[in-house]
Amino acid sequence: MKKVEIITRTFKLDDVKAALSEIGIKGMTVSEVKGFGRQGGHKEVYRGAEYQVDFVVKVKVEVVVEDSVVPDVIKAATTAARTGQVGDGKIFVVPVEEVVRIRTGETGDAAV
Amino acid sequence: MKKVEIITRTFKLDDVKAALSEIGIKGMTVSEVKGFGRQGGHKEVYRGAEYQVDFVVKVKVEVVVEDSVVPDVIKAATTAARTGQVGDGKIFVVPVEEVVRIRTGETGDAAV
Amino acid sequence: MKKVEIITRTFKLDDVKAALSEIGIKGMTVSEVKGFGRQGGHKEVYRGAEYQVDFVVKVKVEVVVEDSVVPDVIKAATTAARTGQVGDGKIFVVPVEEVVRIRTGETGDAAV
Amino acid sequence: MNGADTAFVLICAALVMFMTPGLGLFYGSMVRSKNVLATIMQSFIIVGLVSVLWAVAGYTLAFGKDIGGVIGNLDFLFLNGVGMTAGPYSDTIPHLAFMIFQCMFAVITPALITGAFAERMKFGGFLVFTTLWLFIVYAPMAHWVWGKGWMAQMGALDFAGGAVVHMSSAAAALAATVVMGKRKGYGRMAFIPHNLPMTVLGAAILWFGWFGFNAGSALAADGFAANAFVTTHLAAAAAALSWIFMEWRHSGKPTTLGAASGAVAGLVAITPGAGFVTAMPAILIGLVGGVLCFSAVLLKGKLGYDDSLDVVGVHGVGGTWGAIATGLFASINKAQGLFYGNPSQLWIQLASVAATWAFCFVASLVLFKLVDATIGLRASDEEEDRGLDLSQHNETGYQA
Amino acid sequence: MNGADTAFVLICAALVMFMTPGLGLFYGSMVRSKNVLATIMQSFIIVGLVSVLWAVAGYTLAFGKDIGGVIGNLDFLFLNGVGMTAGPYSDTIPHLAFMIFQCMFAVITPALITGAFAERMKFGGFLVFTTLWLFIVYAPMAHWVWGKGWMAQMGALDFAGGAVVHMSSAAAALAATVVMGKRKGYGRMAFIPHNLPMTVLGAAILWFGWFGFNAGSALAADGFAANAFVTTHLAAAAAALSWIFMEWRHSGKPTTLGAASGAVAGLVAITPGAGFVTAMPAILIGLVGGVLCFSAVLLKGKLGYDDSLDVVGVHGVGGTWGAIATGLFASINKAQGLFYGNPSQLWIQLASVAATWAFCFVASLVLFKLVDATIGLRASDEEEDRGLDLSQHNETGYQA
Amino acid sequence: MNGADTAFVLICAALVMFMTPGLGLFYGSMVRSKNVLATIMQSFIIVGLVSVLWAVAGYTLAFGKDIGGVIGNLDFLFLNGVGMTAGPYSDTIPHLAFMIFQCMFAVITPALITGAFAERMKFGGFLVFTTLWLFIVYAPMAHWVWGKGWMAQMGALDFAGGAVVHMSSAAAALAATVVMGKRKGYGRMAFIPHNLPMTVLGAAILWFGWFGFNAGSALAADGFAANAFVTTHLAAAAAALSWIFMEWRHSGKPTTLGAASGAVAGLVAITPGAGFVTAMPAILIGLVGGVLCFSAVLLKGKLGYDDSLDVVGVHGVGGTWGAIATGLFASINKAQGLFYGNPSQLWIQLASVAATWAFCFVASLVLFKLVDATIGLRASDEEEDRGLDLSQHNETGYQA
Ligand SMILES: Nc1ncnc2c1ncn2[C@@H]1O[C@H](COP(=O)(O)OP(=O)(O)O)[C@@H](O)[C@H]1O
Ligand SMILES: Nc1ncnc2c1ncn2[C@@H]1O[C@H](COP(=O)(O)OP(=O)(O)O)[C@@H](O)[C@H]1O
Ligand SMILES: Nc1ncnc2c1ncn2[C@@H]1O[C@H](COP(=O)(O)OP(=O)(O)O)[C@@H](O)[C@H]1O
Repeated sequence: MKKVEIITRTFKLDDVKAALSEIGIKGMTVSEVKGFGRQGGHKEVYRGAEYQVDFVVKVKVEVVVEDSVVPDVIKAATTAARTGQVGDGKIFVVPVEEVVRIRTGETGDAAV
Repeated sequence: MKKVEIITRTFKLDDVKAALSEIGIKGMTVSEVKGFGRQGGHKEVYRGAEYQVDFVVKVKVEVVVEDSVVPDVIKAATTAARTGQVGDGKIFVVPVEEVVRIRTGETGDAAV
Repeated sequence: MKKVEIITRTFKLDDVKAALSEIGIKGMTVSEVKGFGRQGGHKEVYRGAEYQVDFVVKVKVEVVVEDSVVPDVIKAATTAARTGQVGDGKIFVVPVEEVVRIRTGETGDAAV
Repeated sequence: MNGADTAFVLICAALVMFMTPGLGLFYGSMVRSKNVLATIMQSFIIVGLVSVLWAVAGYTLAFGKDIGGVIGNLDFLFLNGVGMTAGPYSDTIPHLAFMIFQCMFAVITPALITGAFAERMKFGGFLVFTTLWLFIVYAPMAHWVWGKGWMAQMGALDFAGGAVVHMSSAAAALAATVVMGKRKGYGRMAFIPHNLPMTVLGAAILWFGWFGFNAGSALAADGFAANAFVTTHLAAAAAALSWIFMEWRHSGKPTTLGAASGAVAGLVAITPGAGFVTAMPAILIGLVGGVLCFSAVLLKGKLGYDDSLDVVGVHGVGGTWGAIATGLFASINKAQGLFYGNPSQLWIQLASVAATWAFCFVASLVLFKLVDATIGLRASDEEEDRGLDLSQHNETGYQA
Repeated sequence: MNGADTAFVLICAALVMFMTPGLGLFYGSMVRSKNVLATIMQSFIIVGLVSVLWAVAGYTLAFGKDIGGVIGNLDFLFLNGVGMTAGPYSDTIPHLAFMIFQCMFAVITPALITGAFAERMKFGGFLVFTTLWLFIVYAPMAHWVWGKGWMAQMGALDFAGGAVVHMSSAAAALAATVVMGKRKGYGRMAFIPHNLPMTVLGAAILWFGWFGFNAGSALAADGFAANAFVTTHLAAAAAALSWIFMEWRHSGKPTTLGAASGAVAGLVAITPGAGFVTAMPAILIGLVGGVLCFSAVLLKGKLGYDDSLDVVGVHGVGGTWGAIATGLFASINKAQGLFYGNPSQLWIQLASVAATWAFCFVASLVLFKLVDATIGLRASDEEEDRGLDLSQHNETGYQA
Repeated sequence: MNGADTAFVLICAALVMFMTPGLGLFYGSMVRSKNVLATIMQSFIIVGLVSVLWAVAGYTLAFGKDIGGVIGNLDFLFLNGVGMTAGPYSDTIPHLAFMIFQCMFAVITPALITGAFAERMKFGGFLVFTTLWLFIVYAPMAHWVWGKGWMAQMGALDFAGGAVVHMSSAAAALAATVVMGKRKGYGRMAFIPHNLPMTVLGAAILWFGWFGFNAGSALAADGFAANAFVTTHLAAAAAALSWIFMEWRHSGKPTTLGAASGAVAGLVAITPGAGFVTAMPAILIGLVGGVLCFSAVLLKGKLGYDDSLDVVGVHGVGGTWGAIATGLFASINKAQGLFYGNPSQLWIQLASVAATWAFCFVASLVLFKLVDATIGLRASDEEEDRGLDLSQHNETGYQA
């Protein structure tokens, strides 16, 4: 099992979710994050004091899937999230050694 | 070392924390997430416009522990978080290769 | 590739970011988390009812880097985040099997 | 007819109107965020519901010509005969101005009750209960005290609603906790206000509006009104102080929520006597009011009943203390209390307090049981878990 | 000169002033959080911009001596001759009081329009448009109706601004949606209010201020004002109820946003007739107003134009209904509607409605096109994505 | 005694009362969220604390019979002799109404200071300082200017508190920054307002209440009040505009915070002259006020002192400019400034400005040092890190 972490633009979340659903993904977990990268941030000004804010709001989607599905997930997410502009984000794949469904106690593939 | 990620209902957080404390866990890190899964979402209506909101608020608990403790953590968390209703959530186990305690620079088991 | 997760005090975020930038890190992802640990929490009182709040606000920085850079990242982050008081936080290193840059489709080292 | 009095009462009516949505914000801020809208909604829609009911029949039941000291007749049904010229309750303002000023009191009173059953009430049941309560509890109470009914006849003093507004709603609140039980997890989970800056805003709107409530009750822009304005302000100020000093002693630190709660407690406590006492007794009434209400709120924790937002502790205790204090300190015009040589006033006050609590509690209890048995009062467990905003209204308060 | 009337009108002017920032909060709460400040800012800065423009030239164009029924002359340029003694529009209040009361109406009217182009307007274009619109649309409209212009001469009834305030801004709103098009993602993404407690606060401030708006329009603290106060309150109350009952039927649950929207719809609907109808017709006007405005808002979804915050659905439909209803139900003093034996009033009302919509829509369309062609109206795609708070103002609304 | 004046002054007093919690929201919104309650609390509890102190002894020190131009005697101790009939300061309103109107000024003035030491003050030290400051700085200042003291005798013009309210609080603010030093991390970390919609709400409440502040200072509902109302509004409007135009030039974009800050700056600037100047000079005073205060706030960054929320930049600079402008533009009744042929008025104004700054700065400095040396002013480093909400009050502002 692998965990695929997709970090991308907030307004692409719906598209990514739809693309993943389409390839049969039944569950995922999403969190709001702030990213620092090549995209750069923005300036904010309060009563004349200027602040450079380096962090950009992003969304992180985590999907745990069987190993064999990983390439499909990457493909679907890449396609859905790409705008071609700097700041589209990253995908990271992390190994997962065990999965449990809390409700039933099922483990492994049956649990995702 | 392993990282056990427990994704479950928000109002179960206190119970999970208590269950983990009971088996000797001394630290954990919690974040607010939104989950998509079999549980389904809900409808919201604003001035007659209906929106299907697929994401449900969940909580993610991350605990890094020695390998040997993992089964206990899973058992404790499963028991504490289970309601038996769809949406109880998942547990994922991820390998951790190194741990450092920032304050002391200790590493490995001594650091958690 | 490894993912280094740094959990530390919120007001140390800027210092950690600066330290990582200094050693050539070009991207990272940050989230707000709540930590439970030795540091302990605080009391809150509302109309005479006292609540013990065990969770402390922390920040989690995730950086994916080549294996060889991991020690530098740990060193930089540890130095930047340390206050010496309980609650400075932890660093966890997790293996990453694949990295993709969504914008270009690049993978591996080229993608971070 | 007098322009100054008319201007004054109309503006005061606007101030009192502003209080009810302000109360919604005050209450809504203190629940968990998943219930913020449902809580605010109850106060807000009461402005709609009760105002219409008041115009249709409430006003005439309360202020129609007295029938046996018990209720008003139907002369003013549909505001028939309530016009632009002076009415029976004041020679100097239009009858319509008096009616609408009173309307705002009828609006806020049932809204006060909503604090007791916050976070667990079904919206439908709430609407039905409120409608019944207006006619069966509020209108008679208003009639007895201000509509020349039996309490007025026996000489009970209630300047701006210690009995009519605060004790009546608190008695209903107590009945609600009896009938509805505790919120899920009460005593085990943390019930922490989700937005305290909004609590302060709500309290500020209440304080601001209370000038209309109390000074406006003079129905004239004169020295009497100025005195009520001053006593109102000083009692609120004093109670904010005494509440936080109690907290300081009790748990080591004063709180913002305590200051806001104390101010409201002081405003409640001075309401029945605002026009009858002078400034220094008002400070005393406030100081004692803050201490008593704080203690009552603490006690709730021990008694274990779940009056979510302390309607009984603040409005019940504060209103009762205020009514008694009026019997002690009244000293203006014909109103004279114990300390000004008229012990009988104290007995009258005590009798009116007892009668108000007894009548309002029993009647409210019956109404709650009735609604519970028919369309239902309490949200289901699942609805309570999801939060009332979603389960009753398909909305959420805040979006990231 | 009369002190009571002066006190009343000055306080009412303060209440009306409070409405515009309140409108900013109301509107700002309903956009996505990345646009909250830009939306609030438009209302807030209008208080600054329009007030100064009004003092300089707006007032004299609207209320200077009539020139051919079309516009005021320049006698009052720079408030020349507008002083502490009574002016031509009232014998009982200082001319300055009348001027500043009217100023607050001139302020809120263009602020209402901002709901239509929320989340996509450039700040510079907005300032220029507003300036032009004040002089070219608002000042003439105010003159025609309240400045002894042709609509007044033909006998059109508009107590507090159904045409001058609500239809005019709604017609401009409609023009805005035509010229500016939809927000990015409209119809595909969710546009959900980000802070509904703030919506209720905004609606409460509007309701509170509207007493100044409508009752103050009597320009005297008398029975006429009391009547306008009562009709205002009851119509708002009734419309809040009818809106949520429509929702209940339509999608299964009543909403807090619906209650707030309904109250505003009722306030709009009663505005033209507040001083001409009595209480029971006011309730009816409110009930129908809530139903009509709710239906219009639903319809928008089907027609597919993007009036972000329903200026047309609420102010256009509500204002139009109110103007017609005035022709039906007017019954006070010389104002008599169809149901009181004067069918010609209805025709006059219909004519004034048609003329108002036609003039304001066309003139606004031309102004929007003009500004669009010169300095530009619409934020770039990238600016819209980042949010107007950052792109127009270098700020963000909330920090964790 | 006059009902209209009484109605007007009482409602104005209510408006001014509303300002202080409004100021709490305004200030609280601009700090980091971990300090929001502590900041709001300071303003809120001042309403409690100062009101009681005022009734007990503050009023008589300020408005008791003059002793040598320096202070009032103790005739009105415990409000003895302050009753429902007219007092020595106005024939047309109850003495109690005058007292409570003045009370609200005494309340807001020390609340203004809290902006300077926000995010680092201990609650206990704050209470003690405020108490001392009320009696030792505020009461004398009020006496000198409005209580027939030496500044009044020399003919200084201060309609509604340029010196008494704004310069005095700004001088204390300056003293605070000297004694207490900077916040931890000042200049290195970002200090960004955490809730700007609340800032606008706070500014709106201030603007709304300021009508009571300035127009109410006429103590009568007449043309004089209408003029003060108009000048107040126009100066605020003009300053909101000039502030954002300065920003636009300086950093490329106008901001919402700038509009709100500008409005407050304009309100401050017009306060001393509101009743003495006419509308067009008021616009000028506002325009210049916005520019000067914006520049002063910019300058702070360069001077490097940490006046957290710009009390000196806005109230100090704005109040001083307003006092001088009154000496230039006064033209109503006997008040005549330089441009109306009376250069000596300017000298009087300058003298009163210098005396106010000198006295208030030195006295405040001594009081801060005194409290610092005894019970302590500044929260510990650890308390400042955790935030004052938790460390001073055991509360947190917002829950998810
Ligand atoms: N090395 C990294 N580790 C973790 N997250 C990263 C890393 N590099 C980039 N990110 C995340 O990806 C986001 C996009 O990266 P950025 O460099 O701005 O553009 P792009 O993905 O187009 O190259 C960042 O905002 C950050 O959240
Ligand atoms: N494949 C997955 N990867 C990541 N998170 C998942 C996955 N499947 C489910 N989740 C998380 O678990 C939560 C519960 O899943 P759900 O299917 O609703 O019910 P259950 O856990 O009872 O089967 C989801 O809301 C989501 O946060
Ligand atoms: N075993 C663990 N797993 C995950 N997170 C942990 C663990 N132990 C500690 N943490 C995180 O590290 C933070 C700091 O830990 P704490 O024990 O308070 O102090 P220190 O890091 O100085 O030992 C905690 O708030 C929590 O977020």
